[in-house]
Amino acid sequence: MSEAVLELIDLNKRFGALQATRDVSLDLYPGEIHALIGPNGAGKSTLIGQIAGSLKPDSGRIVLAGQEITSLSVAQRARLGLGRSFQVSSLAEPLSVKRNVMIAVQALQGHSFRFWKPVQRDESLLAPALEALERMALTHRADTQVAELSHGERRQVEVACALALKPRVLLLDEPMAGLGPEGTAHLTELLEALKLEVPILLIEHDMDAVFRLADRISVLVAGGVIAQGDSAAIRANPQVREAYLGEATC
Amino acid sequence: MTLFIEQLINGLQLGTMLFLMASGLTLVFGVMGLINLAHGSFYMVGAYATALVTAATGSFFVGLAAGIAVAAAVGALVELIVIRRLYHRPHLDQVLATFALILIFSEGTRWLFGSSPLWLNPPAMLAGSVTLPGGLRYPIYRLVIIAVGVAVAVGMYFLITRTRLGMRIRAGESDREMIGALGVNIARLYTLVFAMGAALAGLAGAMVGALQSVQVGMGEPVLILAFVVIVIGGIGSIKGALYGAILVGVVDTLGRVFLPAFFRQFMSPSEAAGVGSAIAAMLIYIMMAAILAFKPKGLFAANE
Amino acid sequence: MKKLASLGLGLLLTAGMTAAQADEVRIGMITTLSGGGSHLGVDVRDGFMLAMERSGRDDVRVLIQDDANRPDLARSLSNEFMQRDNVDILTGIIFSNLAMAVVPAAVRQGVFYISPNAGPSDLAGRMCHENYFNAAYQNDNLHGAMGAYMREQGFERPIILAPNYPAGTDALAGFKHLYEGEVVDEIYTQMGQTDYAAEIAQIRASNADSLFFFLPGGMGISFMKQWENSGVELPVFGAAFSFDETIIKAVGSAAIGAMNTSLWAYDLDNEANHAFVEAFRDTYDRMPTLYAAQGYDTANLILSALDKAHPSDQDAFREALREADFASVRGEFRFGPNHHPIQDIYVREVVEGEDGQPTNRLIGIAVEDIQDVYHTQCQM
Amino acid sequence: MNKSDTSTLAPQPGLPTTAASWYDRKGLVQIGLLAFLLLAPLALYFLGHIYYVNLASRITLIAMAAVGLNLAIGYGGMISFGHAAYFGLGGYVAGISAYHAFDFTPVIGWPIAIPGSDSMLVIWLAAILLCGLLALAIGAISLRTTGVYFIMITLAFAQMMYYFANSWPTYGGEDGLPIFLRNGLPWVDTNDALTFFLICFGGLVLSLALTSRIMKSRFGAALTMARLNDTRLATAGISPYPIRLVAFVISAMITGLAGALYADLNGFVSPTMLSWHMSGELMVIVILGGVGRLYGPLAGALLFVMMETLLGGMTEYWQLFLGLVLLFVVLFAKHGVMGWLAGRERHE
Repeated sequence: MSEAVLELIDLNKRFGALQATRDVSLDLYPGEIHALIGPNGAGKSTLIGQIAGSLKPDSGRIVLAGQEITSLSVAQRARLGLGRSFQVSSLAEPLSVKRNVMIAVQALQGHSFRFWKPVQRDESLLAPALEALERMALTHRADTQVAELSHGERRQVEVACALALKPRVLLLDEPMAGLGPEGTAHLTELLEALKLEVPILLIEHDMDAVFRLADRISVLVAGGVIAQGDSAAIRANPQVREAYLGEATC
Repeated sequence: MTLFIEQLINGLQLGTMLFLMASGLTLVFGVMGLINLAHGSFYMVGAYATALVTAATGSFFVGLAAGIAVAAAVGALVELIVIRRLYHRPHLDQVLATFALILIFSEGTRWLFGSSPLWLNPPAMLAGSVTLPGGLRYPIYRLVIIAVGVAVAVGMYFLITRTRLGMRIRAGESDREMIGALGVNIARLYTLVFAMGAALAGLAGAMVGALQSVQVGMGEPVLILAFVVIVIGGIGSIKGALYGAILVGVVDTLGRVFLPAFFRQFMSPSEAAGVGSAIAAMLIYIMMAAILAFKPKGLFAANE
Repeated sequence: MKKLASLGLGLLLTAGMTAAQADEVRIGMITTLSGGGSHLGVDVRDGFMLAMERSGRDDVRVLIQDDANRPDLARSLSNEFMQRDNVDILTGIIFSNLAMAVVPAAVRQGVFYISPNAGPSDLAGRMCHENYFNAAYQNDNLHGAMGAYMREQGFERPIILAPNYPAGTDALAGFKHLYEGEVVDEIYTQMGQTDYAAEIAQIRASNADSLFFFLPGGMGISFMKQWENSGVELPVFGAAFSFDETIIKAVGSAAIGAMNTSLWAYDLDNEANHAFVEAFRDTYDRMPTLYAAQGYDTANLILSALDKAHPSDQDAFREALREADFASVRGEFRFGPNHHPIQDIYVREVVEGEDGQPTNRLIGIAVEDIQDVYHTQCQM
Repeated sequence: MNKSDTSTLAPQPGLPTTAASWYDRKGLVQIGLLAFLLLAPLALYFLGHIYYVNLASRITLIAMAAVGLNLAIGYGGMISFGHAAYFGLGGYVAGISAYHAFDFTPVIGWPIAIPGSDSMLVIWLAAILLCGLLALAIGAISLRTTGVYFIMITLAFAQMMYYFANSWPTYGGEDGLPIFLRNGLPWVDTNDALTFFLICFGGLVLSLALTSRIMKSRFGAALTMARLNDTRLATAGISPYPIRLVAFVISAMITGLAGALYADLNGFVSPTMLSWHMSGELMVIVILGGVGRLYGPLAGALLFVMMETLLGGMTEYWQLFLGLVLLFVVLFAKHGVMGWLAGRERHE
């Protein structure tokens, strides 16, 4: 078996009296989708924050492609190949879809301290951005202002931004939320194809999608991982059924 | 040693005066998220009203009451006409609008009352000085200012922690949407809080006006200091304002006294006095920059 | 665009209006009418205009602009007066830093500048100019005179205090120059400082036998009020800048007993002064201050020269100014070689007036015929 | 994320617009503003009114300083309440250099002797470099904070400079430092009001062009994203901090150059150029003109200086009316003069 691309080792994070993350260890291998599920308040957001770099764990380590990234900044992690989408859309609303994606392309090329050449006519930025949008079937929206998009479309633009980074790992935070059945089906298909290129850590509420897509599932309850395994194992796990599936199937 | 203690008390007194200004400023920011550069104008309004009413009635205390009332009323009026349009605006707009209010208040006051400073002295019963334990002579009126500052601090503490109004203020600080959902009339709460801040500034202006000159523009230097105080303390935090005010008061006072003395050890007295006082003038800004460099949200950041 | 077009048109119109009558004399007054220190500018203007009215001349036009105590605005206004309104004479500036911004350039462009107040040392010394006249004082005059007076009165351990800016350091230097002895200590405060508890404590802790301070405007008011309540009992001395009628009214009883040097007093016994004080009170319904007197004298100096020559005849007009042939409200008045006054400096004491309010009473002459030390550096 | 709250309601500047042709409404307004600023003084000069040429130079330089500030506030979302520090430093570079050139004394005698200079080219270069260095130091510390803290820490640094200049006697302290002879340039007579105006005008056009160009570049795209949503920028792998810092430095350089020219225009530099009122005035001009609008500072400076001049001639209480106008603009004309003249900014 090949090396894990992303490894979380014994992460802990405490806010005052609240243990938001408790001894979490996770890994992600090439070619797989690893889904992270858990009821509201289980500590998913906190965990994502630590993986992406906006929060620092109290203890534990995060390793990306063999390199420890525990103390790196958000931007440094992104440069090492961590692409992510946000649960609450985090795009620049007044700008066009195209421009939101182009910034990712620009970041990938690593030339942000260029002051002279206009980006508007810069094919080396535009082409890859359009390519990423095409994969998300968003080409027709390229020139639309983000503010005019639906919630579902914004999620897709987020994924396009992440794709444009040509990441080693994708961290997708509820990409299905707000999509209609058609959109969900399309995205499911897309992710299935995508995982062969980039392994995906998927946080998702849509259980159908999770069970269909995920090669492995980790269940987070009260900050700790209570179960890990494939769909069938998770479905059958009584602990999971009690703690999670019973109350929060959607 | 006595001199050092006396200067410490002086710093404390300057600090409590700054606290009166800063507490209103930080309250308004904490609850409404508003940067109010015109806070110094309420200080001036309070001092002017006190001076005018004291001159008319002959009683400082009547004047003081009038000063606080007028400042509160002007504050409420300004909130109703201008400020409430600014709550949802970016900081930049708030800065500009309240900067405009400074111009309007300063020049309007000059138009109405002329450019000459007004007369306002402490009442006879508070004039003069007393001997403190240890043989230190200290002006009664300054002790009164310290007492008023302490009383306001204690009062604010009870108001915030023990009353319905305080509960609403705390709710407003932590979550502005929630407080509306609680069924509180948020517009009235904001007017009340703003008027309260203005009244505190008016109180400061009236108290200090008796020690200083009551004139147009008197609010500006103290406004900047009050901003330094709340930024050091952590904007929105009353506790931060208290500690920040005392820190600024003491550091400023001791710096002014002891820096020239320090430089005298290796300079001529004239030069030492000049250099020392130049650095003393920059001292609190240096302190503020240093604190923010290490604690970007101030010492006691609220809402973190 | 419409708005801009109309603004542009406005500019053109005002430019057109200024086509001048040939022999009319134009005086541009730039003074501080708003912001900090504006009561000084108001007094200079009122004194100046009083003299203009009393002269009854209708061929002199005075244009007045507010500098808001900002050097760059003052500079721009001086350009406006010289280049648009073609004034012959500039006057009015209150503060030294504004004078430094305006005067050197203005006089080199061939305009006369007559100072009604500020007299920075550079303009009296190395930067003096034949078109620059100071009708008030050189900044050191009053401080130096007080130094001399205090020495004469037998004070041996004065402590001296001023804000840390050029006029402040000059003031203390001027004091020490004529005091000619050791001072116990010198304390510099900050510009615009409002609380003096720390300084007063320092003064109390020193073993000084007297206090001399220079704190113009609101700073002086704050200081005196806090001084009174501190219980320190040293005799207080200063220059008139901290003791004009407006200021001591705001200070109240705390000012009583303080001695100050001035080049003028309202109870100075000469005919011109009686007439001035009476006319000023009638016209403006308040007591004149030192600044009003300076404004009045400045106007009369200009008028006396205009009687002899038109400013377009620069040499003749300059000569006429040099003669200073007018009845000054301060008594004797003449110019030194650097166009700064050689004059008597008086001592006044703040006493309780008939209305219970504090007022200044003349008690004598501090120094006769004082002349600034900078005239030796002046090459004209 | 405090900083991005300034952008939610403010007009959205920073990126090339769809129709950037010169003949649409915005293009016409921009050309009109520049043409007015250039042609009105030219016409008045030939009619013999030099005063208006100097007034136009004043407007031009204040506009240029505000163009610099606009890069920080409008395009970068960094609300600096301390740009007077750079305006004043630029002014003092011109003043101090000329002072030493006049006296034939070195500016610094040790470790290497640096002589004064009365050449504008040298002064400009020095002003730009020193302001850049100062902004690098101030920005490096200040940009760790956000929101009100940033506003106040930039103010604090400017206040330090102000008090320092006020009480440092060598260069005149509060009295300021006169520049007896306007600094010179090869081949042209800078003392001529029109020539000097044209130099200032060139500076303004250059700073406008530079800002426009920068904002269209990759750097501009990153800066815009840092203002609108710094999380997005970081997630893409670009740290917002160095982007902001560089923009802050460029902003200070432009303002500093304007300050150096302003000192030469006035023949005088004093701590007033460093005061918080100056910072406030520059902010007022930026907002008056329209935040983040390329020509906003020019429109704001035109309106501001004209109000100051016209109202100041009419009443000594002119600042009261200035206050009322400002209040009106903030409350009712949110997008400033440019928003009113040229319509709202549209994005591609």
